[in-house]
Amino acid sequence: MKVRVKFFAILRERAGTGEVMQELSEGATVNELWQALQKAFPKLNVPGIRMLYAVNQNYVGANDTLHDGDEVVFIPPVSGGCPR
Amino acid sequence: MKVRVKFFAILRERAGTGEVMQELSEGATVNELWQALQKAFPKLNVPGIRMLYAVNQNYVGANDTLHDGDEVVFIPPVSGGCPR
Amino acid sequence: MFRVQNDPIDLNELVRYVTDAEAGAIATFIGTTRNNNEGRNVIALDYEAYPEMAEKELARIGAEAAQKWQIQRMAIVHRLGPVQIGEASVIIAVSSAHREAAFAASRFAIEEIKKTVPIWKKEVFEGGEVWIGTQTGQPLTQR
Amino acid sequence: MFRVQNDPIDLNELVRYVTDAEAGAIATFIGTTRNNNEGRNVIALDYEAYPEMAEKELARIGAEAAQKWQIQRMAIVHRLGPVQIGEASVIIAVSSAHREAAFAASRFAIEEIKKTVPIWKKEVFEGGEVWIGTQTGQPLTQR
Repeated sequence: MKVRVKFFAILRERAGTGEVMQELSEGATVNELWQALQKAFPKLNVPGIRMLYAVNQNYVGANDTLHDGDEVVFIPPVSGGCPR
Repeated sequence: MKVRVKFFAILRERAGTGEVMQELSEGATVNELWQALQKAFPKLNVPGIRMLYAVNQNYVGANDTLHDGDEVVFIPPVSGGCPR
Repeated sequence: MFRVQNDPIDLNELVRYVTDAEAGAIATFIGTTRNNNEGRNVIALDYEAYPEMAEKELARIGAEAAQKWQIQRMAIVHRLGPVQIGEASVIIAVSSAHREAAFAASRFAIEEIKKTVPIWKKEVFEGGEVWIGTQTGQPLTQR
Repeated sequence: MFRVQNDPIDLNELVRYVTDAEAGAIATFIGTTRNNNEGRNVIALDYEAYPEMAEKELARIGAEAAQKWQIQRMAIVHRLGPVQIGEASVIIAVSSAHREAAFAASRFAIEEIKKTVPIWKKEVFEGGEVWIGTQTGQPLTQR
Protein backbone atom coordinates (compact mmCIF):
# COMPACT_ATOMS: atom_id res chain seq x y z
CA MET A 1 0.00 0.00 0.00
CA LYS A 2 0.98 3.63 -0.40
CA VAL A 3 0.51 6.63 1.90
CA ARG A 4 1.03 10.33 1.24
CA VAL A 5 3.31 12.06 3.76
CA LYS A 6 3.37 15.84 4.07
CA PHE A 7 6.22 17.67 5.77
CA PHE A 8 5.91 21.10 7.38
CA ALA A 9 8.18 23.58 9.12
CA ILE A 10 11.42 22.11 10.45
CA LEU A 11 10.62 18.66 9.02
CA ARG A 12 9.97 20.12 5.57
CA GLU A 13 13.30 21.90 5.70
CA ARG A 14 15.11 18.80 6.89
CA ALA A 15 13.44 16.49 4.40
CA GLY A 16 14.12 18.99 1.63
CA THR A 17 10.60 18.39 0.31
CA GLY A 18 7.02 19.10 1.34
CA GLU A 19 5.52 15.79 0.28
CA VAL A 20 6.46 12.21 -0.44
CA MET A 21 4.61 9.00 -1.34
CA GLN A 22 5.78 6.05 0.73
CA GLU A 23 5.33 2.35 0.01
CA LEU A 24 4.49 0.31 3.13
CA SER A 25 3.49 -3.25 3.92
CA GLU A 26 -0.15 -3.86 4.85
CA GLY A 27 -0.92 -3.12 8.49
CA ALA A 28 2.07 -0.84 9.03
CA THR A 29 1.75 1.62 11.91
CA VAL A 30 2.48 5.34 12.11
CA ASN A 31 5.62 4.53 14.03
CA GLU A 32 6.80 2.08 11.38
CA LEU A 33 6.26 4.73 8.72
CA TRP A 34 8.41 7.12 10.77
CA GLN A 35 11.19 4.53 10.97
CA ALA A 36 11.05 4.05 7.21
CA LEU A 37 11.15 7.80 6.59
CA GLN A 38 14.14 8.24 8.83
CA LYS A 39 16.05 5.79 6.66
CA ALA A 40 15.04 7.67 3.50
CA PHE A 41 15.69 11.11 5.06
CA PRO A 42 18.35 10.77 7.79
CA LYS A 43 18.16 14.48 8.65
CA LEU A 44 14.53 14.05 9.83
CA ASN A 45 15.84 12.85 13.14
CA VAL A 46 15.68 15.95 15.35
CA PRO A 47 17.13 15.00 18.75
CA GLY A 48 14.69 15.35 21.62
CA ILE A 49 11.74 16.55 19.51
CA ARG A 50 8.23 15.82 20.81
CA MET A 51 6.03 14.88 17.91
CA LEU A 52 2.30 14.43 17.30
CA TYR A 53 0.80 12.43 14.46
CA ALA A 54 -2.13 13.18 12.16
CA VAL A 55 -3.81 10.87 9.71
CA ASN A 56 -6.33 12.40 7.32
CA GLN A 57 -6.25 15.56 9.48
CA ASN A 58 -7.05 13.88 12.77
CA TYR A 59 -4.64 13.32 15.62
CA VAL A 60 -3.79 9.62 16.07
CA GLY A 61 -1.48 7.50 18.21
CA ALA A 62 1.97 6.26 17.14
CA ASN A 63 0.75 2.65 17.10
CA ASP A 64 -2.34 3.23 14.95
CA THR A 65 -2.31 1.28 11.70
CA LEU A 66 -2.30 3.00 8.35
CA HIS A 67 -4.37 2.32 5.26
CA ASP A 68 -3.79 2.73 1.57
CA GLY A 69 -4.19 6.35 0.48
CA ASP A 70 -3.89 7.85 3.97
CA GLU A 71 -2.48 11.36 4.32
CA VAL A 72 0.01 11.32 7.18
CA VAL A 73 1.61 14.34 8.83
CA PHE A 74 4.25 14.33 11.55
CA ILE A 75 3.62 17.38 13.68
CA PRO A 76 6.54 18.99 15.47
CA PRO A 77 5.68 21.17 18.50
CA VAL A 78 3.15 23.76 17.32
CA SER A 79 3.82 27.43 17.99
CA GLY A 80 1.00 29.46 16.48
CA GLY A 81 -0.81 32.22 18.27
CA CYS A 82 1.49 34.81 19.74
CA PRO A 83 4.85 35.13 21.47
CA ARG A 84 5.08 33.68 24.96
CA MET B 1 -20.08 80.35 51.79
CA LYS B 2 -21.40 79.06 48.51
CA VAL B 3 -20.92 75.73 46.76
CA ARG B 4 -21.78 74.63 43.24
CA VAL B 5 -23.90 71.46 43.07
CA LYS B 6 -24.21 69.49 39.84
CA PHE B 7 -26.97 66.94 39.27
CA PHE B 8 -26.74 64.02 36.88
CA ALA B 9 -28.96 61.21 35.68
CA ILE B 10 -31.91 60.43 37.96
CA LEU B 11 -31.03 63.29 40.32
CA ARG B 12 -30.89 65.79 37.44
CA GLU B 13 -34.31 64.64 36.30
CA ARG B 14 -35.73 64.81 39.82
CA ALA B 15 -34.19 68.19 40.61
CA GLY B 16 -35.39 69.49 37.26
CA THR B 17 -32.01 71.22 36.79
CA GLY B 18 -28.39 70.23 36.17
CA GLU B 19 -26.78 72.76 38.46
CA VAL B 20 -27.52 74.92 41.47
CA MET B 21 -25.54 77.29 43.72
CA GLN B 22 -26.21 76.63 47.38
CA GLU B 23 -25.57 78.95 50.33
CA LEU B 24 -24.21 77.11 53.39
CA SER B 25 -22.89 78.06 56.81
CA GLU B 26 -19.12 77.75 57.31
CA GLY B 27 -17.98 74.23 58.14
CA ALA B 28 -21.06 72.55 56.72
CA THR B 29 -20.59 68.89 55.72
CA VAL B 30 -21.57 67.02 52.58
CA ASN B 31 -24.39 65.44 54.51
CA GLU B 32 -25.70 68.81 55.70
CA LEU B 33 -25.68 70.05 52.11
CA TRP B 34 -27.73 67.00 51.11
CA GLN B 35 -30.29 67.77 53.86
CA ALA B 36 -30.55 71.36 52.64
CA LEU B 37 -31.00 70.24 49.04
CA GLN B 38 -33.74 67.82 49.95
CA LYS B 39 -35.69 70.73 51.45
CA ALA B 40 -35.22 72.77 48.26
CA PHE B 41 -35.93 69.80 45.96
CA PRO B 42 -38.21 67.34 47.77
CA LYS B 43 -38.19 64.91 44.82
CA LEU B 44 -34.44 64.33 45.27
CA ASN B 45 -35.28 61.79 47.95
CA VAL B 46 -35.08 58.47 46.10
CA PRO B 47 -36.07 55.73 48.59
CA GLY B 48 -33.32 53.20 49.23
CA ILE B 49 -30.74 54.77 46.91
CA ARG B 50 -27.05 54.17 47.69
CA MET B 51 -25.14 57.37 47.01
CA LEU B 52 -21.49 58.36 46.69
CA TYR B 53 -20.18 61.91 47.08
CA ALA B 54 -17.61 63.83 45.06
CA VAL B 55 -16.05 67.18 45.87
CA ASN B 56 -13.97 68.79 43.14
CA GLN B 57 -14.05 65.47 41.26
CA ASN B 58 -12.74 63.32 44.08
CA TYR B 59 -14.74 60.85 46.12
CA VAL B 60 -15.23 62.04 49.73
CA GLY B 61 -17.11 60.93 52.83
CA ALA B 62 -20.55 62.16 53.89
CA ASN B 63 -19.06 63.88 56.93
CA ASP B 64 -16.31 65.76 55.11
CA THR B 65 -16.55 69.53 55.46
CA LEU B 66 -17.11 71.76 52.46
CA HIS B 67 -15.36 74.96 51.47
CA ASP B 68 -16.39 78.05 49.58
CA GLY B 69 -16.40 77.44 45.83
CA ASP B 70 -16.41 73.64 46.05
CA GLU B 71 -18.04 71.68 43.24
CA VAL B 72 -20.17 68.96 44.81
CA VAL B 73 -21.79 66.03 43.03
CA PHE B 74 -24.09 63.40 44.53
CA ILE B 75 -23.45 60.19 42.66
CA PRO B 76 -26.27 57.67 42.35
CA PRO B 77 -25.21 54.06 41.59
CA VAL B 78 -23.06 54.15 38.47
CA SER B 79 -23.91 51.89 35.55
CA GLY B 80 -21.46 52.56 32.75
CA GLY B 81 -19.66 49.86 30.84
CA CYS B 82 -21.95 47.24 29.44
CA PRO B 83 -25.08 45.28 30.29
CA ARG B 84 -24.80 42.77 33.08
CA MET C 1 -6.14 57.59 26.06
CA PHE C 2 -8.97 57.91 28.60
CA ARG C 3 -11.97 59.69 27.21
CA VAL C 4 -15.74 60.04 27.09
CA GLN C 5 -17.36 61.14 23.84
CA ASN C 6 -20.68 61.43 22.05
CA ASP C 7 -19.40 60.06 18.74
CA PRO C 8 -19.30 56.34 17.97
CA ILE C 9 -16.09 54.75 19.28
CA ASP C 10 -13.50 53.78 16.68
CA LEU C 11 -11.99 50.41 17.71
CA ASN C 12 -9.13 50.88 15.25
CA GLU C 13 -8.10 54.14 16.85
CA LEU C 14 -7.71 52.45 20.23
CA VAL C 15 -5.89 49.42 18.83
CA ARG C 16 -3.49 51.67 16.88
CA TYR C 17 -2.89 53.66 20.05
CA VAL C 18 -1.89 50.60 22.11
CA THR C 19 0.08 48.87 19.32
CA ASP C 20 3.67 48.68 20.48
CA ALA C 21 6.82 47.00 19.19
CA GLU C 22 7.41 45.58 22.67
CA ALA C 23 3.95 44.00 22.83
CA GLY C 24 3.08 40.43 21.88
CA ALA C 25 -0.56 40.71 22.88
CA ILE C 26 -3.48 43.13 22.68
CA ALA C 27 -6.72 42.41 24.49
CA THR C 28 -9.81 44.47 23.77
CA PHE C 29 -13.20 44.50 25.40
CA ILE C 30 -16.25 46.02 23.75
CA GLY C 31 -19.44 46.61 25.71
CA THR C 32 -22.45 46.61 23.38
CA THR C 33 -26.14 47.36 23.70
CA ARG C 34 -28.05 44.09 24.02
CA ASN C 35 -31.63 43.84 22.76
CA ASN C 36 -32.93 42.46 26.07
CA ASN C 37 -32.41 42.90 29.78
CA GLU C 38 -34.19 41.17 32.63
CA GLY C 39 -37.04 40.19 30.36
CA ARG C 40 -37.51 43.63 28.83
CA ASN C 41 -37.17 44.36 25.10
CA VAL C 42 -34.47 47.01 25.01
CA ILE C 43 -34.65 49.72 22.35
CA ALA C 44 -31.46 51.62 23.25
CA LEU C 45 -29.26 52.61 26.18
CA ASP C 46 -28.72 56.28 26.91
CA TYR C 47 -25.51 57.15 28.77
CA GLU C 48 -24.85 60.28 30.80
CA ALA C 49 -21.61 61.19 32.58
CA TYR C 50 -20.06 63.65 34.94
CA PRO C 51 -17.51 64.04 32.17
CA GLU C 52 -14.46 65.62 33.85
CA MET C 53 -14.58 63.20 36.75
CA ALA C 54 -15.38 60.22 34.51
CA GLU C 55 -12.22 60.82 32.46
CA LYS C 56 -10.22 61.27 35.65
CA GLU C 57 -11.53 57.94 36.99
CA LEU C 58 -10.81 56.16 33.71
CA ALA C 59 -7.22 57.42 33.89
CA ARG C 60 -7.02 56.29 37.51
CA ILE C 61 -8.09 52.80 36.43
CA GLY C 62 -5.35 52.83 33.79
CA ALA C 63 -2.73 53.90 36.32
CA GLU C 64 -3.82 51.23 38.76
CA ALA C 65 -3.72 48.53 36.06
CA ALA C 66 -0.19 49.63 35.13
CA GLN C 67 0.86 49.19 38.74
CA LYS C 68 -0.69 45.74 39.02
CA TRP C 69 0.44 44.25 35.69
CA GLN C 70 3.26 44.66 33.20
CA ILE C 71 1.31 46.39 30.48
CA GLN C 72 2.63 48.50 27.60
CA ARG C 73 -0.27 50.83 26.78
CA MET C 74 -3.93 51.15 27.64
CA ALA C 75 -6.91 53.03 26.24
CA ILE C 76 -10.49 53.32 27.49
CA VAL C 77 -13.16 55.27 25.64
CA HIS C 78 -16.76 55.45 26.84
CA ARG C 79 -19.57 56.72 24.69
CA LEU C 80 -22.31 59.08 25.94
CA GLY C 81 -25.84 59.66 24.68
CA PRO C 82 -28.01 57.04 22.98
CA VAL C 83 -26.28 53.80 21.93
CA GLN C 84 -28.31 51.57 19.62
CA ILE C 85 -28.51 47.75 19.66
CA GLY C 86 -25.17 46.21 18.66
CA GLU C 87 -23.25 49.48 19.00
CA ALA C 88 -20.36 49.91 21.43
CA SER C 89 -20.84 51.85 24.68
CA VAL C 90 -17.29 51.29 25.90
CA ILE C 91 -14.07 49.96 24.42
CA ILE C 92 -10.99 48.96 26.39
CA ALA C 93 -7.69 48.09 24.68
CA VAL C 94 -4.52 46.95 26.44
CA SER C 95 -1.19 45.81 25.08
CA SER C 96 1.47 43.83 26.93
CA ALA C 97 4.61 41.82 26.24
CA HIS C 98 2.95 38.63 27.54
CA ARG C 99 -0.75 37.91 27.12
CA GLU C 100 -1.50 37.28 30.80
CA ALA C 101 -1.20 40.98 31.67
CA ALA C 102 -3.39 42.21 28.80
CA PHE C 103 -6.19 39.81 29.72
CA ALA C 104 -6.02 40.66 33.42
CA ALA C 105 -5.92 44.42 32.88
CA SER C 106 -8.85 44.52 30.47
CA ARG C 107 -10.92 42.40 32.82
CA PHE C 108 -9.97 44.62 35.76
CA ALA C 109 -10.88 47.77 33.80
CA ILE C 110 -14.43 46.76 32.93
CA GLU C 111 -15.14 45.65 36.51
CA GLU C 112 -13.79 48.94 37.89
CA ILE C 113 -15.70 51.03 35.36
CA LYS C 114 -18.91 49.52 36.67
CA LYS C 115 -17.97 50.43 40.23
CA THR C 116 -16.41 53.87 40.33
CA VAL C 117 -16.75 55.84 37.10
CA PRO C 118 -19.56 58.43 37.25
CA ILE C 119 -21.43 57.29 34.17
CA TRP C 120 -25.09 56.35 34.27
CA LYS C 121 -27.30 54.55 31.84
CA LYS C 122 -30.97 54.87 31.19
CA GLU C 123 -32.50 51.82 29.61
CA VAL C 124 -35.14 52.67 27.03
CA PHE C 125 -37.35 49.63 26.64
CA GLU C 126 -40.71 48.77 25.13
CA GLY C 127 -43.11 50.41 27.54
CA GLY C 128 -40.87 52.74 29.51
CA GLU C 129 -37.42 53.75 30.62
CA VAL C 130 -35.40 53.30 33.78
CA TRP C 131 -32.13 54.52 35.27
CA ILE C 132 -30.22 51.28 35.81
CA GLY C 133 -28.92 50.73 39.32
CA THR C 134 -31.50 52.92 41.00
CA GLN C 135 -34.44 50.58 40.63
CA THR C 136 -36.26 50.10 43.91
CA GLY C 137 -38.85 47.51 43.08
CA GLN C 138 -40.58 49.32 40.21
CA PRO C 139 -38.86 51.27 37.47
CA LEU C 140 -38.72 54.83 38.78
CA THR C 141 -39.46 56.70 35.61
CA GLN C 142 -42.33 55.56 33.47
CA ARG C 143 -42.87 57.27 30.18
CA MET D 1 -15.30 32.07 10.89
CA PHE D 2 -12.24 29.88 11.38
CA ARG D 3 -9.55 30.57 8.82
CA VAL D 4 -5.86 30.79 8.02
CA GLN D 5 -4.72 33.33 5.42
CA ASN D 6 -1.66 35.05 4.00
CA ASP D 7 -3.22 38.52 3.95
CA PRO D 8 -3.14 40.84 6.97
CA ILE D 9 -6.05 40.14 9.32
CA ASP D 10 -8.86 42.70 9.38
CA LEU D 11 -9.98 43.16 13.00
CA ASN D 12 -13.14 44.95 11.87
CA GLU D 13 -14.20 41.99 9.74
CA LEU D 14 -14.07 39.69 12.78
CA VAL D 15 -15.83 42.15 15.08
CA ARG D 16 -18.59 42.71 12.52
CA TYR D 17 -18.95 38.95 12.19
CA VAL D 18 -19.49 38.39 15.93
CA THR D 19 -21.63 41.50 16.50
CA ASP D 20 -25.06 40.29 17.58
CA ALA D 21 -28.19 41.95 18.92
CA GLU D 22 -28.27 39.42 21.76
CA ALA D 23 -24.69 40.24 22.82
CA GLY D 24 -23.69 42.71 25.51
CA ALA D 25 -19.97 41.98 25.27
CA ILE D 26 -17.30 41.30 22.67
CA ALA D 27 -13.82 40.24 23.72
CA THR D 28 -11.00 40.20 21.21
CA PHE D 29 -7.46 38.98 21.46
CA ILE D 30 -4.73 40.02 19.05
CA GLY D 31 -1.39 38.23 19.00
CA THR D 32 1.31 40.54 17.62
CA THR D 33 4.97 40.19 16.66
CA ARG D 34 7.12 41.49 19.50
CA ASN D 35 10.55 42.97 18.76
CA ASN D 36 12.31 40.73 21.28
CA ASN D 37 12.21 37.16 22.55
CA GLU D 38 14.44 35.50 25.12
CA GLY D 39 17.08 38.18 24.67
CA ARG D 40 17.10 38.08 20.87
CA ASN D 41 16.26 41.07 18.66
CA VAL D 42 13.39 39.77 16.56
CA ILE D 43 13.05 40.99 12.97
CA ALA D 44 9.86 39.10 12.04
CA LEU D 45 7.96 35.88 12.67
CA ASP D 46 7.24 33.57 9.76
CA TYR D 47 4.22 31.27 10.15
CA GLU D 48 3.58 28.03 8.30
CA ALA D 49 0.53 25.79 8.64
CA TYR D 50 -0.92 22.47 7.64
CA PRO D 51 -3.81 24.60 6.40
CA GLU D 52 -6.74 22.17 6.07
CA MET D 53 -6.10 20.67 9.49
CA ALA D 54 -5.36 24.05 11.09
CA GLU D 55 -8.78 25.37 10.04
CA LYS D 56 -10.42 22.17 11.24
CA GLU D 57 -8.71 22.54 14.65
CA LEU D 58 -9.70 26.22 14.91
CA ALA D 59 -13.32 25.22 14.27
CA ARG D 60 -13.00 22.47 16.89
CA ILE D 61 -11.82 25.07 19.41
CA GLY D 62 -14.84 27.23 18.56
CA ALA D 63 -17.22 24.29 19.01
CA GLU D 64 -15.64 23.37 22.32
CA ALA D 65 -15.86 26.95 23.58
CA ALA D 66 -19.55 27.05 22.60
CA GLN D 67 -20.13 23.93 24.70
CA LYS D 68 -18.32 25.32 27.72
CA TRP D 69 -19.73 28.86 27.75
CA GLN D 70 -22.85 30.70 26.63
CA ILE D 71 -21.36 32.52 23.68
CA GLN D 72 -23.14 34.06 20.71
CA ARG D 73 -20.55 33.99 17.94
CA MET D 74 -16.83 33.37 17.58
CA ALA D 75 -14.19 34.01 14.95
CA ILE D 76 -10.52 33.02 14.81
CA VAL D 77 -8.24 34.01 11.95
CA HIS D 78 -4.54 33.12 11.88
CA ARG D 79 -2.11 34.69 9.49
CA LEU D 80 0.57 32.73 7.60
CA GLY D 81 3.88 33.87 6.12
CA PRO D 82 6.01 36.71 7.47
CA VAL D 83 4.42 38.92 10.13
CA GLN D 84 6.32 42.14 10.89
CA ILE D 85 6.80 43.80 14.27
CA GLY D 86 3.49 45.13 15.63
CA GLU D 87 1.40 43.24 13.07
CA ALA D 88 -1.22 40.67 14.08
CA SER D 89 -0.50 36.95 13.68
CA VAL D 90 -3.82 35.85 15.14
CA ILE D 91 -7.09 37.52 16.07
CA ILE D 92 -9.84 35.96 18.17
CA ALA D 93 -13.24 37.63 18.60
CA VAL D 94 -16.09 36.33 20.76
CA SER D 95 -19.48 37.81 21.59
CA SER D 96 -21.75 36.82 24.46
CA ALA D 97 -24.79 38.09 26.32
CA HIS D 98 -22.77 38.45 29.55
CA ARG D 99 -19.10 39.42 29.57
CA GLU D 100 -17.86 36.46 31.62
CA ALA D 101 -18.33 34.03 28.73
CA ALA D 102 -16.58 36.21 26.14
CA PHE D 103 -13.54 36.66 28.37
CA ALA D 104 -13.33 32.97 29.22
CA ALA D 105 -13.77 31.79 25.63
CA SER D 106 -11.15 34.12 24.16
CA ARG D 107 -8.69 33.10 26.84
CA PHE D 108 -9.44 29.43 26.22
CA ALA D 109 -9.01 29.85 22.46
CA ILE D 110 -5.51 31.34 22.56
CA GLU D 111 -4.31 28.69 25.01
CA GLU D 112 -5.72 25.90 22.83
CA ILE D 113 -4.27 27.37 19.65
CA LYS D 114 -0.83 27.12 21.18
CA LYS D 115 -1.40 23.45 22.01
CA THR D 116 -3.18 21.72 19.16
CA VAL D 117 -3.37 23.77 15.97
CA PRO D 118 -0.77 22.70 13.38
CA ILE D 119 0.82 26.10 12.86
CA TRP D 120 4.53 26.70 13.33
CA LYS D 121 6.55 29.82 13.60
CA LYS D 122 10.08 30.54 12.60
CA GLU D 123 11.62 33.41 14.47
CA VAL D 124 13.87 35.53 12.29
CA PHE D 125 16.23 37.40 14.59
CA GLU D 126 19.45 39.37 14.31
CA GLY D 127 22.00 36.67 13.58
CA GLY D 128 19.83 33.73 12.62
CA GLU D 129 16.48 32.03 12.61
CA VAL D 130 14.90 29.25 14.60
CA TRP D 131 11.73 27.13 14.55
CA ILE D 132 10.13 27.95 17.90
CA GLY D 133 9.32 24.95 20.08
CA THR D 134 11.91 22.67 18.53
CA GLN D 135 14.98 24.27 20.08
CA THR D 136 17.23 21.71 21.70
CA GLY D 137 19.87 23.80 23.37
CA GLN D 138 21.07 25.72 20.32
CA PRO D 139 18.89 27.15 17.56
CA LEU D 140 18.67 24.37 14.99
CA THR D 141 18.83 26.42 11.86
CA GLN D 142 21.50 29.07 11.59
CA ARG D 143 21.50 31.29 8.56
